[in-house]
Amino acid sequence: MVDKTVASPEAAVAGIVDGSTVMIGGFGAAGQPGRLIDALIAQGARDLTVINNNAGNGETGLAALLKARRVRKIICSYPRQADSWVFDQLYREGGIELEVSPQGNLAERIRAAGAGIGAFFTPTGFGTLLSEGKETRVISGRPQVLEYALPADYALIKAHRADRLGNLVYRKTARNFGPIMATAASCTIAEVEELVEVGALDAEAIVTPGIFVHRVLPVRGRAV
Amino acid sequence: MVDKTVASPEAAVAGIVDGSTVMIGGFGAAGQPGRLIDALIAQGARDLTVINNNAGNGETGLAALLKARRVRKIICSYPRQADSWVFDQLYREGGIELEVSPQGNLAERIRAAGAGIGAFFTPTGFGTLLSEGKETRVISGRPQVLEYALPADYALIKAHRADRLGNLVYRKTARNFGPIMATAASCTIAEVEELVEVGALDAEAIVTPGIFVHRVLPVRGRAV
Amino acid sequence: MKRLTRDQLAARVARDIPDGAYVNLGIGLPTLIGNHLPVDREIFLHSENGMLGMGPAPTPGQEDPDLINAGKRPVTLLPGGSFFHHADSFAMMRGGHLDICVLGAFQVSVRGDLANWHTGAPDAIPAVGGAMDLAIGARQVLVMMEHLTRQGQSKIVERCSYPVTALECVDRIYTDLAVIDVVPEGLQVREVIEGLSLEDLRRITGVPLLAP
Amino acid sequence: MKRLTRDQLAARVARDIPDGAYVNLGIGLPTLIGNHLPVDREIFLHSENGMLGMGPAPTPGQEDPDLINAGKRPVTLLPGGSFFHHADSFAMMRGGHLDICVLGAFQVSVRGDLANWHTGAPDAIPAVGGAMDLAIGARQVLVMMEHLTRQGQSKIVERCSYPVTALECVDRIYTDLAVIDVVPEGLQVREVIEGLSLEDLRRITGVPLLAP
Repeated sequence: MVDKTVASPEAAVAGIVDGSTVMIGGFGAAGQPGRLIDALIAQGARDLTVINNNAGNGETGLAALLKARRVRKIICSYPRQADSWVFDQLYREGGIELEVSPQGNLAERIRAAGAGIGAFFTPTGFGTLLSEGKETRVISGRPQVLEYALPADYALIKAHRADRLGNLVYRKTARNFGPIMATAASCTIAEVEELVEVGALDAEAIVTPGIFVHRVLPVRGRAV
Repeated sequence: MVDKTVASPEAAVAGIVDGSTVMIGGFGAAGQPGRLIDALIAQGARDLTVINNNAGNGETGLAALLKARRVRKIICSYPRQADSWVFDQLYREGGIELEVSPQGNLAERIRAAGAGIGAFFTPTGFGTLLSEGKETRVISGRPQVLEYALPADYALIKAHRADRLGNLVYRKTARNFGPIMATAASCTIAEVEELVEVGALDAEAIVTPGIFVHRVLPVRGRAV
Repeated sequence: MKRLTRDQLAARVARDIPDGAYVNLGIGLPTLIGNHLPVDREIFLHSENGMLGMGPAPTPGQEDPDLINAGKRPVTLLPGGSFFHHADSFAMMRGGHLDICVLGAFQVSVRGDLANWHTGAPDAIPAVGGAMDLAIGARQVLVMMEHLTRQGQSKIVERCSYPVTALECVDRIYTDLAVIDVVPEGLQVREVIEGLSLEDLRRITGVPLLAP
Repeated sequence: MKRLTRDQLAARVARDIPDGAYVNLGIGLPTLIGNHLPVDREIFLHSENGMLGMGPAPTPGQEDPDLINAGKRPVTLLPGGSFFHHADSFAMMRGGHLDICVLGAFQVSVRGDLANWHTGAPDAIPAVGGAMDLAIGARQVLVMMEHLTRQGQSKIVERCSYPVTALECVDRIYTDLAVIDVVPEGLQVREVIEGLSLEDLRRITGVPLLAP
């Protein structure tokens, strides 16, 4: 019987090696997989490239991972926030590399990696600092920029409910990057609020089919 | 109050002019908007370019539209079927132009049109007859073909339930092309089995948000 | 002459948003517009983190950390609203489906170039979010800003000195002094606040303005 | 020597599909595999029209016209299955998420080129469906076909004479005579049916075959 649930946060993040590229879900705190990030900090992998919309808030979650100096480079759309002091300091002292991608390009590049699209042309960013040095071309009368797929070794995401097959549903705006990151990583690890029986999730409403999910860490439910 | 429902099939297809590009949802009969196609035949627009996965089955629906000689060109992935005799005859006598696109490229080109992506590179079709004359390039070690977005003037789709705002849910595999075609047309017209009150559809399970839908033709429910 | 207050400016923009419109209100000043939408119109607010049909802030104590807007503040969802993931949300923005977006700005050029994401200061940490996607994607891009910087310089300029967000994207500029359309011929004044003459507006703005 | 029947061939392929695999069975011959999947393994069938967790045909009278497979035949959905739209379904195929696809073929070349969509006849109506997406997208591409054409010619060829579906995509070939892997060195025989010698297989096939 297929069972993707894991018994502990340690088991969830086992095998993540130094130098990995790790997507971390969430938009601010909503959808941020706090337990998985804490487990990753404890696990010790370093020299990571992290893909997230932001660059950490306050001192917990992604910010704590940065503070532990495990992240060599961050790819995001909006690092600077009122409470991004951990990142800000690292950045100013040269302790982290930053790649800023317009938010829609970031999302689309992640989707492209999951969908087998090598690259795509988009009008977003044309004529700006963020497309400097990039290939451009006019398509249907609009100048567009070539952006490449952005895959990862691991995706750490948070969902609302899961079954043992890895099917996932999310909750409200905590959905954000979870469904696309799940498709773009070689190994997708989902922290979920509740584990339910197979068949309990509506086939019409499953957002992430189990094919995209490799490990499920339930906070509540059967496996806890 | 916003109300996208229309009172009749005639009203649903009003304004479709000769020469329009029309997406028609469905995979075979599942998800095919039969009432809208019949109304389009009655409406009389001709010289149409039709985008569908197939090229009609039997003598009804899309096949009837072809038989009425309203279609100048069809863009599809799989025209030839056991019961595609209407298309087959038209094609053999030179009465219709055919563009065959691999099914995944067709779907992705439709999505791209809805998502503001001008073109994308995909490995599908590389080295085959269907990529002859197309731009290619090796990305991440894989040869890929450049495919362009495929927009339309109208999309005729079928859904299961709708509200007056145009929010849609589908039923089982009848979902197929509906959600992506809805995003790719200037005017999306949905034939729906049931009209429900605003708020009756689960916000987590709405597949096509109302922003993509311009007219709703309910077969049952309030507006009938 | 009495400049519009921020709330007056928000109400002025809100007045132009028609019934049935799908609208994204950018972070910062444009968020205020949400408080001034005419109650007799059904207007659908999009939030780029993945929501259509966004409602007002919840009553205190009813905040849900999973239900936030693009500014990461607690909000609500109206009946008929829906949730979707980030790629779908940005497809909605980039694919030309939003009728209107309203953005704040540092500068707008006479051609409608927009600068609103980066001051260009050498020590600034770049952060763009969804600004570039909205600027190229919405059918109408409206800018809402103060006419002058704190130093009294016009934010409507011949050419943006700050790094641009997108080129030739702005359709209309609402400021505390005027409403100005970007048209092929240049900048076309539509309204000037009471007590300010067109000549005064021209002098303050410092770039050619076509008469209403 | 006794060639495998179609059902024996289907059972032979089924034996190699591991527990937990996500699998697409192409239209035609490969569909038979569904009847032979080991009952002690949980195998997830994908249907490109938009379904994961496809079950067997419904009992007569229980057919649902909205629940069909890629061959447009009525099917069922197993518990834990899900529905999705066509772009999501093909993203699943093209993004390398399927462990295995099994495709029929007109020809397979020694390099693993696949021809399965078009006979090349000048009057044929071209129709490709999802064959090219599966051929480039699945992690393992298995071909299931009769070894010889009705005219007795090998379908394993030096170079495809029919229009190809994809280049260098086939990992393993199952025929009614043998199981053959496509490896960097060429074609590597893994199994030959009882009563057929490797030399006979080589003679029938007409291209170099590496010994098991």
